[in-house]
Amino acid sequence: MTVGLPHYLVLAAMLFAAGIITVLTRRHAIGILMGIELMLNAANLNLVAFNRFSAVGKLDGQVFALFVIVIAAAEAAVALAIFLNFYNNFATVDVDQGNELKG
Amino acid sequence: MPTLLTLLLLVVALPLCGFAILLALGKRLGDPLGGYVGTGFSFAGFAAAVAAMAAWISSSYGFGYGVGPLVRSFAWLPIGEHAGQRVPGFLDFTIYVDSFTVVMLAMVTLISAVVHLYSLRYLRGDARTPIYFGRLSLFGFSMTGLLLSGTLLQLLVFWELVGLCSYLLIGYWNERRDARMAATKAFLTNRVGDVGFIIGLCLLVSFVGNTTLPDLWVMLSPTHQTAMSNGLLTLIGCLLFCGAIGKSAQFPLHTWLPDAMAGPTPVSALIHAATMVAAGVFLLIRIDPILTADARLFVVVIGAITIAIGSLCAIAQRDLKQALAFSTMAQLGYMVLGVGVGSRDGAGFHLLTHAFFKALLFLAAGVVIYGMHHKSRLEHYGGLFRRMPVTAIAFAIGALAMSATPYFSGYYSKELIVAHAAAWSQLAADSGRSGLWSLALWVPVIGAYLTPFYLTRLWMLTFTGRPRDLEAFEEAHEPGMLSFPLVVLSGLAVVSGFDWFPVRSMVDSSAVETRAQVSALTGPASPVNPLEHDWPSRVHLSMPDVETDTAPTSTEAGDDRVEAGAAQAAHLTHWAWLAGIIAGVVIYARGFALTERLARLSVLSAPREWLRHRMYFDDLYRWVFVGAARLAGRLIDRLDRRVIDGLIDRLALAYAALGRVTASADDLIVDGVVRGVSSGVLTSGLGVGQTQGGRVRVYVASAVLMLALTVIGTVAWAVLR
Amino acid sequence: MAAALFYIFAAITLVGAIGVVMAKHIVHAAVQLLVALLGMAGLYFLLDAEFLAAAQLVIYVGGTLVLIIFGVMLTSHLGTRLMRVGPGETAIAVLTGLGLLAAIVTAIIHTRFPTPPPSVEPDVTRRLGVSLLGDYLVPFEIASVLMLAVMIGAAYLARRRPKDAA
Amino acid sequence: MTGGIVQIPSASDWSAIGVETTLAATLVAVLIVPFFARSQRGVGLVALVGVLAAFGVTLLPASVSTGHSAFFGMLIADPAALLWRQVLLLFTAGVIGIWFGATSRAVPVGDAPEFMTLLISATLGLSLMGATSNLLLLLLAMELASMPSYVLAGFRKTKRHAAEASLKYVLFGAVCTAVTIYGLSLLYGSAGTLDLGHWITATRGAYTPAAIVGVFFVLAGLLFKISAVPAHFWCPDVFEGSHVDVAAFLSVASKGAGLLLLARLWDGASHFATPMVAGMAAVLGIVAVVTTAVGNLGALRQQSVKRILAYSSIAHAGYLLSAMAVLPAGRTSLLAYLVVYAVMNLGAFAVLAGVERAAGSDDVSAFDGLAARSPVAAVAMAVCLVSMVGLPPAAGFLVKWKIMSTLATAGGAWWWIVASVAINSIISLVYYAKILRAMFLRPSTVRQEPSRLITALASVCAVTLVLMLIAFAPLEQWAASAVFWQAPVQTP
Amino acid sequence: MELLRQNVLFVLVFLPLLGAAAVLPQRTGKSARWVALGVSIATLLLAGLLPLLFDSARAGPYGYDDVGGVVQLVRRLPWVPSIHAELLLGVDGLSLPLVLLTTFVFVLAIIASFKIEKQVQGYFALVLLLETGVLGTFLSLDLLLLFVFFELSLLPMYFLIGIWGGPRREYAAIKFFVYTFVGSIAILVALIGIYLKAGSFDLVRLPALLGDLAHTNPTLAMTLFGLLAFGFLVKLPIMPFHTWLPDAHVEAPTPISMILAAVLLKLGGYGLLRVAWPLFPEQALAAWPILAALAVISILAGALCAIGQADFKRLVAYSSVSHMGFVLLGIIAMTPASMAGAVFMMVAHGLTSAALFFVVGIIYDRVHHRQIARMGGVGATMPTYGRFASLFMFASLGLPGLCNFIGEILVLMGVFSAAKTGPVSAAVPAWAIYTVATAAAFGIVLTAGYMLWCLQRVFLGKPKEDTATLAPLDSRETLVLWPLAIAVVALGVLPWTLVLTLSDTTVAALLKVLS
Repeated sequence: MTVGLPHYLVLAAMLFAAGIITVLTRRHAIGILMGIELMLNAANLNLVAFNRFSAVGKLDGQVFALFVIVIAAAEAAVALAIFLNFYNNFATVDVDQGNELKG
Repeated sequence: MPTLLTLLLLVVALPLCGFAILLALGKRLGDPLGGYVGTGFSFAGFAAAVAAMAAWISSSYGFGYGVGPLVRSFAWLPIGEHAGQRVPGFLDFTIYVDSFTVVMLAMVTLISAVVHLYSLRYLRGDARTPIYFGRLSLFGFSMTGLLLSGTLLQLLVFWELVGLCSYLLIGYWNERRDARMAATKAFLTNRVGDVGFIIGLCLLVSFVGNTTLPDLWVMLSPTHQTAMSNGLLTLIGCLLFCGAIGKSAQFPLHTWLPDAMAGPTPVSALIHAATMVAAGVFLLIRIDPILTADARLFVVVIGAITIAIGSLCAIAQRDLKQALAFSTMAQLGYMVLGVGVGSRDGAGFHLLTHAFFKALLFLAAGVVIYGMHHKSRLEHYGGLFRRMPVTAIAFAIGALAMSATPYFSGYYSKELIVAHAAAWSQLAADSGRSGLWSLALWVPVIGAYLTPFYLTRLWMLTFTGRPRDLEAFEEAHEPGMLSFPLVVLSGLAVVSGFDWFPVRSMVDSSAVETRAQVSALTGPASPVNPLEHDWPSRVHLSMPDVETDTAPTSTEAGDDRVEAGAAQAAHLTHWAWLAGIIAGVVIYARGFALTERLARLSVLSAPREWLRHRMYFDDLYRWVFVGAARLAGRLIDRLDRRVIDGLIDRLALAYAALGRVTASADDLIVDGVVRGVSSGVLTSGLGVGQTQGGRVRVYVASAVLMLALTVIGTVAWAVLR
Repeated sequence: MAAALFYIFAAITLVGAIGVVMAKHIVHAAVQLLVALLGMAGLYFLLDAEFLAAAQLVIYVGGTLVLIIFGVMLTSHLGTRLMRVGPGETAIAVLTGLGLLAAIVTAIIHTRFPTPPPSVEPDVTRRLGVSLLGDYLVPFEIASVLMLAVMIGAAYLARRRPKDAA
Repeated sequence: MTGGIVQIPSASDWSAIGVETTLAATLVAVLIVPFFARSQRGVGLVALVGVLAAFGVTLLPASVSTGHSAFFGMLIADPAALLWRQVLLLFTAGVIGIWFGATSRAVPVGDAPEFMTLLISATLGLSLMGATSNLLLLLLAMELASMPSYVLAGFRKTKRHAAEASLKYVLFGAVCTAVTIYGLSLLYGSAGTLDLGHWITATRGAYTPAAIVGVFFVLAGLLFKISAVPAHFWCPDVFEGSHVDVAAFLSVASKGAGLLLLARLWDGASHFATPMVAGMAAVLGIVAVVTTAVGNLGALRQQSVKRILAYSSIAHAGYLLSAMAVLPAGRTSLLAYLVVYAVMNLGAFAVLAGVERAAGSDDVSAFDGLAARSPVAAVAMAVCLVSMVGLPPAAGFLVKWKIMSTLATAGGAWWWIVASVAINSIISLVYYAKILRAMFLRPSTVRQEPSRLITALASVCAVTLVLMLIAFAPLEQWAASAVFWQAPVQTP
Repeated sequence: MELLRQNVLFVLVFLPLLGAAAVLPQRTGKSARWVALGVSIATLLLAGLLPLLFDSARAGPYGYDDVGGVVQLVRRLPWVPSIHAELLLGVDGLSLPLVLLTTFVFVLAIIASFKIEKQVQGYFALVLLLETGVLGTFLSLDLLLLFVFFELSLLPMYFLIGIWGGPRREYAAIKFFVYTFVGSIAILVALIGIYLKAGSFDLVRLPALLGDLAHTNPTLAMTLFGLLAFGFLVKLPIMPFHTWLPDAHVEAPTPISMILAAVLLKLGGYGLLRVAWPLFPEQALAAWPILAALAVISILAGALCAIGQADFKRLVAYSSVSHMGFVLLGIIAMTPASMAGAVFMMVAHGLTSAALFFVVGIIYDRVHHRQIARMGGVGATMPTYGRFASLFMFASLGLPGLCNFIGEILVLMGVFSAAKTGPVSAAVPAWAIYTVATAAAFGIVLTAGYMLWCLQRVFLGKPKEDTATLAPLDSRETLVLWPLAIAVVALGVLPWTLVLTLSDTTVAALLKVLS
């Protein structure tokens, strides 16, 4: 059996699931961010695989993936800055500690 | 004709002017002056009425005495003309004048004038006299307006207005609790009767679309095309009669009249003896043509019961005015019964004579009360003949007239009624009715025995014997200004029964005029005068369930019966009269002495208490109706506040609670569902005690969970499809 | 050969990913993430996306991951080990993840994606560059604005404020 | 379009991006100004001028287009995009006004340029969101809108609440973004194109399972921007934690952009009468109903006006989504409501900003006796709130009416949504009335009154609302004319 | 002249609004008062022109005057063209009496408000705004516009009760607001349904446009009618939707109570006559048993409730519930007399209830409570006042010669004749009509009961401690009482000339629509 599109897609889905689980099981803000990175990578894998197998001719998928990488970096930057700010105010990065706003 | 109409309108307008002036300037006019103004206007009204009467009798315009009534309609509330109302103009303003109206007008204005005059003295020194005379003038306006009314609606309007005046005048001394209670009671009791009147009126409007009197007579007669079933007509008749029950203090709405004596005595004389209370009878006479035999039976029963109650209670009253009030009730019962047994003329005649002698009695009683410093109980009186002879004689004349003493006015009128009652009961016997029907004769006859008895009692206890309250007796006096009206009325109480005096003749003539009017309305082309068989004649006999053409209701047969009845009645009432007077003299010759002794017999004390307490009707009504209304009011109010508002408030609470639960979508979904499911279901026991988790993570979890469920569901659906 | 490579890289990626999920220590997680990202880069090579593979290594591994580790170091002198959730929530999370995975996999299996004949075209990197300044000019510029905004924002937040200004 | 040659953008391409260009220039200007003048308000002024200039650009004839695509299908220039830009820019100008009136003096020295940079770059992203259906640009625009917003939410960085708000916002947002990107990748894969317009016309309403997953994932991201259930959780917390001007900005700009984007996509897709499309409509309807209910019920027990307005914005998202569900018929109502919603929210937030500045609290009790302190502001606030309830004499009544009548026209099960809107209006009355009561029925507790600028801004909003009721026709025509242009299907 | 005819209604409606705008910037309360008074008098004078411009003899169909219909002085301006909503004003015999009543009562209420000291400018601005809302409701012939004005009258009332009210004003204001808002929402939903089916908001043309809805979709028609009727019944109010009324009245300041009772309740009755009935006559017939039961319950239970009240103002408030039952009864009977009676009853009740609330206000100003039990003998300490009060109370209990009697008797006559003629007779068995009518007639006794009992306890007898020394009526109070007294008597004596001649042709036209 040759390795085709479904293989990549399933692998991406697994990564995505891993990302989701990571997000949902972490209280550490940066841990959550890592989960998000996993999800983004899953998307990227999809994009590249689709570009390779089902949308040949143009490089849309790869360009998209490139931008996603950029976005991921940007997001990480913003998120980390915010975590840092949170840490400055709460002295922790446990997101569960941020529960003063509610209702 | 213009003169006549002008005069009639003047009769109505003059008191209104008096009222307006007194209302506007009363305070400035002050005590005697305001009274003079009111009296002046009332005398002017009387003059106009007399002039109108003269004009009427000599009229030659196609209406007038013995010719026909004067009917004038003006559009007042032409509702629904554009909507194609079936009978247009059903809410017209109509003036209907026949001889009866004219003589009533004269009577009312006369007594009103006399009472005004009397009141000037009676109320001297009261700072509020302008108000009093203003209210009296308003009454004069309302009563005369009532008499001129040509439609039942208009009648109702003035009917209520006289009720208002009655309320205002009974409650004139409103600082007295009994006075203001009596006023309210009078108005409310009347309103109960009026509801019947109004319903009847509305039914009439609903079925024939008209309330104008002559039109009604025509339309409701059996041959007319809008004829209604007998049952419905009976119902309408009874309902309209309900109004009269209230206004004329008939059983069961009679309780207000004795209480109404809390008002000033001249007021009692004018309103609660002579005029307003008779308005019920006036109404009955007006609707007499449309009363069916069954309705008449109802009227007879009510009248008879009232005669019995009034006469019996009058015996036991210790208050002069109250006793007279019950006697008024009884006499009104006679009139009502008279209409019932078919003696429209007798009723009208008795109404007029009664007005004179009853006003006389009240005014005489007023002199006594005034002379005795407003003590009205018989215990304080005795031997007053010496102090106030004119009054005593006037009272005696009034009493004799009322007792149906031959050659006094009451004799003629009451005799007429009793004669018809005898004829009616004979008719009942002929058609195989039970003996109970003869009570229609026996009750008036027994009443005719009781009337002289209690009047003698009153006269004896007041004017003879030795004074029981010496202190008051010493100061007792009779001012001349109060005596003058007594003299006038005494004369009328005697003469008004005679044939040459324009009372009986006027009443009789009104029947002829009415007939002429009905003929005119149905038109000469009409083959049959709808009222031909039985009306109008002096005799109007009918019996429930008896076919009109077989029963002896034709004029001749009826006349025969009445002739026979009159003989029988004369026979009975003469003895009753004699027996009553003798019993009165014997029992009360020595004041209360004999009655006190008799009362010790327990057999007699119980009925005496029963009668003295007016047969406990008042207490019954207070318990049942007033109590019930207040209780219901309180209950419904509570219902309103507790239940309905409570429901609303509770809804609001539930709403808020719902808000609280759902508002915290976070709490519910997050801590409830997620944590609840996780800790409760999956790892039972762990979650609850755990430290409260953070929120944003759970937000994410909830959102992802919902998304996941949706996606899983949809994919499953899409794939399976 | 390609299949074998795929499975190797896939295994590396998955191991890294699962490592990230399971890691107890945040730094361990970061290391596992690095493994996963490296595996990904390998997969990109397999998919003829050499430039992307390089970008993955440079930007992701060299930039983002370093940033993350900086973050960890800046904030984690407190306890970092115990920041996990309770077993109940973990179960929910795992179930959610696996449920989603099942749904996605089912969807993928039941989907017939367009399969044009594969054509390997050369010059991927060059063509990428051209399209970034051609078709994708606007996104490219927008991305630059985004970077600017992010830079300013992140700098603003991370900057220490003078005491008196608070 | 082979990859070999770099194509040169034409003039019409540039006209499609005029607003964004202007905003970018403003961005630069804002960054440069501090070098010349260290005035906080100067920076604000520059930003305001820039935003207004961008609005001016929208009024140029060149900006008006019946619909064309630009930059190789990346952008769409059509009346709807223009309408959105105009609303957005005016609204942003209003937000800057709020900033002037309530925030500028409190901003620490040197922070204004950052604030304005972030605000304008977010505006740029939001503006683009309304003008694209390309998956990539769509994503970038969303991110450009989101990331500055994350920072803006925590802009008062020494405040614990602000830090918490931005943390929550960024985490929630990042997860949603990740989900969205994954969804976008699936969409890309299922038709091999990045242009969603093409994608929709190519699929013709029949979606593969993978595409369905993708659609839902993308929808999740859009619902996050719209703050609709289930992605609404962030909204109240972030509003409360961030400053009023930011909250105001998020309430309309962010939400509106999401709505417009969703409307653009859904408008194309809803033309096809397939079970899938019907199911999508049903999903949107359910989301709308639940969102409305959650928003209104959530607001009931709040004491913070900011939170009330946050929940109310969720509720309004629900109303808007109700109209969204019945696209294409609901387009006019949706856009008209969006316009009115922008005005009334701006007015309400302006007064809130003024009150919070004066009283130091956003609690309902801070509004006590506002009518006595500043009758004009109170009346303006009242008009805005009444408009939010959907009562005359404000335009909120007519636009809510339009939504309800549109739904009713659709008939059938949509009547349930009419009922939902009606019932929710009743519920919403309770919490709006709470503010009204505080303003008018309670004695005043503080002395200070909102600044003139705030009062003026709120009054302008109130007057506009009343005028829009009286002269509803122009508004309606504007909304009706704002059609979504659809690229013609290209044969491959 | 033509200019006047074209614009008079718009000017009339918006004149108070302009007045409100003029009142707000006044520097002193005093000038605000006089400006408000001036504006309201100007409005009254302008409204006084209407009977001159209005051709009451024109007997045409229920349509616009350009085709000879009864609706006159019509002016239409475009508003929301896409849904055919217009700024459409016009006047006919239903609205004209109510417009006259409104302008009249507002002048008196503003005079009565001269004592208000708190936030005077705002108060008078709101009162004038309210007047615009009410006049707009009465004069709008576009359903949507009518609804807008209907709602517009809601908010000022909320504030007027809530800011200037008594101790529990917040509760009362919010109760009033929420209650009537729920009703409004019902109306709004109905509005949508009507528009969808008819494609128009033109009230005069809607009956024709909706024509066969009753047959094509009876469920929808019934639902729409139910929603409309509910909305207006709450406003009327009819038991069991009435509980906002006593609270609102008790807490509202005197002039606001006057307006509330005299004018705002009429919005409900007017809505029924103008909207619910013409649009859905068949549904109205189908709902007859329920509506009739509600009307009778309102009449009787309202009166009984009034008997049970210890608070003077609550008593008067409940009397309103009872009287509004007569209005509903008159409307549902659908005969010329009953409809005329309902219209007249609205006007008459407007006068008597305004007067009675003012009477309550006068005594409240002096003794600072409203407990009947602690009053007594007021007639002796304030004779003129006592006389006025008695007049109004007798008017309220339906004494002939005063205005309420005409309304009650016409309604009763109309209901009885409904058993024989008109659409109701065909749909409802006669015994049911007679039962309802008879039960309603007994309301007259109960009305007399509570009014007289109250009169007796408050005005008669010896003065009690609280009422022993009272300041006599001042000139301002007399100025309010006299016009009301004159109107109460005049309408009782000349009901046709003053009111019903205006409404008769319209009622006739409306009845053609209904049957």
